[in-house]
Amino acid sequence: MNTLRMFYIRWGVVLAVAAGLVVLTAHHYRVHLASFAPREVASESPAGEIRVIGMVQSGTLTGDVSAGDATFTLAGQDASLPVAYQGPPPDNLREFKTLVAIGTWSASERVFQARDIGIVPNYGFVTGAYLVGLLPLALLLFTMSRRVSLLYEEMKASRLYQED
Amino acid sequence: MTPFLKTIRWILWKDLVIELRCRETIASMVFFALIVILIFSFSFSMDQQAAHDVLAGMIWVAFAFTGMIGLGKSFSAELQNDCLEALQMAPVSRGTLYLGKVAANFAFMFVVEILLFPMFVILFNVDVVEDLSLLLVVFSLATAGLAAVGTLFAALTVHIRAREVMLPILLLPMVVPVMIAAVEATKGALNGDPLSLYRPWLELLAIFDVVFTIVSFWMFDFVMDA
Amino acid sequence: MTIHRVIRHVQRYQGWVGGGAALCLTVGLYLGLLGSPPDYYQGEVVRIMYIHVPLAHTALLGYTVLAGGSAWYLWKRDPIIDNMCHAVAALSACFTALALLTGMIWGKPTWDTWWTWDARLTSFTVLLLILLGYLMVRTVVDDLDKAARYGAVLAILGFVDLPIIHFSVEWWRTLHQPQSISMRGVSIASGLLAPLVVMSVGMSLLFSYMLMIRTQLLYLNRLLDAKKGRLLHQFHMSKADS
Amino acid sequence: MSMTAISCQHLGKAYGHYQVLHDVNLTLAPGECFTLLGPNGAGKTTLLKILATLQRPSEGHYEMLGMNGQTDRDALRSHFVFLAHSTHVYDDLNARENLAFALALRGQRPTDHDIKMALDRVHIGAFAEMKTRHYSAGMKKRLALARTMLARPRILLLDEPFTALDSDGTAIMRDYIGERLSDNGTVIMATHDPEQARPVTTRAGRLRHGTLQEIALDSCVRRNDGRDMQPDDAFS
Repeated sequence: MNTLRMFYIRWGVVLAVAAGLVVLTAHHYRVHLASFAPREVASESPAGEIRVIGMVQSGTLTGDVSAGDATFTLAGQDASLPVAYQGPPPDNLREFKTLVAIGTWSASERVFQARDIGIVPNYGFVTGAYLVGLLPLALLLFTMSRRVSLLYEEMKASRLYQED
Repeated sequence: MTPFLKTIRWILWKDLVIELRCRETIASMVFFALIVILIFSFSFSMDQQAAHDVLAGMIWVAFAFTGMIGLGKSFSAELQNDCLEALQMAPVSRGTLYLGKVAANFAFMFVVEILLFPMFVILFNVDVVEDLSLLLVVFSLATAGLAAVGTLFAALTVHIRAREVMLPILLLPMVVPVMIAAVEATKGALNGDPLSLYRPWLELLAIFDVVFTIVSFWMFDFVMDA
Repeated sequence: MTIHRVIRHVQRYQGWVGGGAALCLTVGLYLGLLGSPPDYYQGEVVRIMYIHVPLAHTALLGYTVLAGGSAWYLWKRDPIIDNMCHAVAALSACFTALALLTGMIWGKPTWDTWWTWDARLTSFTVLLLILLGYLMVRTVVDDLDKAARYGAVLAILGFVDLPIIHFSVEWWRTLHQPQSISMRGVSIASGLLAPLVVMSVGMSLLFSYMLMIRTQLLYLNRLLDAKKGRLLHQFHMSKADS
Repeated sequence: MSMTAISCQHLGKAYGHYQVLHDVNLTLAPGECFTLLGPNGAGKTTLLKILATLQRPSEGHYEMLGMNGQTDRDALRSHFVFLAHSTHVYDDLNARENLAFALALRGQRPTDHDIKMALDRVHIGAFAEMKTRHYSAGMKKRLALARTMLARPRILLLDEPFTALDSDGTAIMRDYIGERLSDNGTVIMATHDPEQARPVTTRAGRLRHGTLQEIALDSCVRRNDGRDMQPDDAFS
């Protein structure tokens, strides 16, 4: 079997798997972790569990935060959204804090029912780190393997080396 | 005296005699250090207090770089008439040659340090009233560390291209602990802190010296011997 | 012409190692990116850990292999071991640099700074400098045998130095900046542990696979060189006979 | 004592691409002087450097006085002197100091009288206190010879021993070689001037492109028919 052809087949498989992983991840984050701005929620009224990013408006935080029961207003760029939170006592809930509220939008009551509060995800850094970490390794490995295959070809061509 | 010590003494004697005749190495080290001091004084326009704070750091930057000059010369001087070959063929263990060269390098660096320290004190108007003997201990321990690793690396770089550049590139990362400990201990000694405050740094220097003298003593075999 | 025994073994087993690496990394990436929960404090950013920590571990592992291989070379003087050491050094330098870079990217959202002279970062930087020095020596020395010896000596000295460097930097840090920025240990819940372990194993396997490839590369280069030298010699001899 | 002073088996040396020595075999008994001839770049100096433990052969092994050249180096080194092309003298030491230092490294402690005798024998006694920086090339060579005399080695490795020497110096060098030989010493001498080496040579060989061929001694004289001898065609 041609060494070089084997090499390209191997790397084709690797690329396919990598592409699959990328697509899967992108899909996952789009479906499960996509977040809305308060304006979008008010205008589009998406169904099901969604994530909303905004800043807790000052003076709107009422209720008992340490007991996990609070209401506040989440401000976006040009709209705000009333939120009722009920769940485990959150760490990050305070005024002027940008956060993610996870829950459902009840269009009838015009209130977002949050069941969890998370900190703002920073996908840019994560993506950057994975690309910086993996791409150079892949490129290095690719050039090295290609060179080795070429060297074996050269040796076979010059009949310096017979394969078993 | 055992043959081992005799050989070390002869190598030291040879280097010292040549140095006394030409005064090449020590003179170039001192002049270089003076220029470093000059540039320091331009780069940081300092009052007395500021000078006092960064004095230890400046001292060791100057010492490290002048030391580099001395170390580089110690083996490149052996290249005239291929004297290094004669050393390589000498029927003594490589470790003996190593210790002889370490002794010579230590002597040069230490003499230069003793000459330079008063200049630092005078030119930067620093009051030093504290016990100077402790400072000498710090200097000798740190210089021993630099000489122990530096001699090995000087022998290693002497035959390669661009040796003047390669020696600091290889040596400086290795002696990071020496530089840190030397600066901290010098600072302590200059401030007149109680010994207990910077004693751990002295211990670190001593450990470094012992470990690297032993390791380099073994490794010199592979550097010098084909 | 025969191929060295070690290279034959490498040829036989490299497929398994490479396959294992690919499998572990795929599973690890899936677990790390999709299958694990975000951290309570750091949120999604914690996922950088699954790439950063394995890279750093592997770099250290590589340096250990380099020091061991160097000692072995000085003992046996077998050029194939030297090929292996040379390959390890280049790969370790690569892994160290990537570990530093991913660490910086992780540092920005968590510590709000790209760089801090923290003990671990500083010792990794010194490690990278030592490895680069090693590689430079290998490129500037023309005589292969000399390059191998000098490199081995450097690697062993650096290996002895590494703990001392780490210790002294750590000490110096605690003296000057008492924990202004501390590396808060991420509470490793089982959900976070699984991808970390799988990725670490995968990275080590990937390192081994790359090492096998690179050792072959250096060996084959040298083999072809030697063959060319022999042809040159034969050419001279035939001229001498005629 | 074994009857072989030097024995090389299948010595080879390659510098990366280039094979400098190839399968060199040589056995010398005490009292023999082997003259190595060959054009520039034939590998003469490389062979001597390998024997002088300055380089490691890439193939094969060798023994001197029954000691392995790769494993017993430290013991071996006290039994030979390599008089190399460069003179191994420190320019900033005078002749006396140079001798004292070089011999101290060999564990020898010559008296002032010994040193004076040796310097007188190579006719530079008058310059004993002068820095060798001011010496001419020939004088440095003589100093190196004086060092060799004091060291009294059982094996002499000589690389171009006659270059830089005048006729007087050549005679001293030849005398000394003869003296070593009659004292059961062994000499290997690399030169491209067979005429000067001939009087002391007992065996001769020719290196060409790294391969050693032993040649008959007579051929040294036979080709000496008055015309200039080119090193390269000396024995072809």
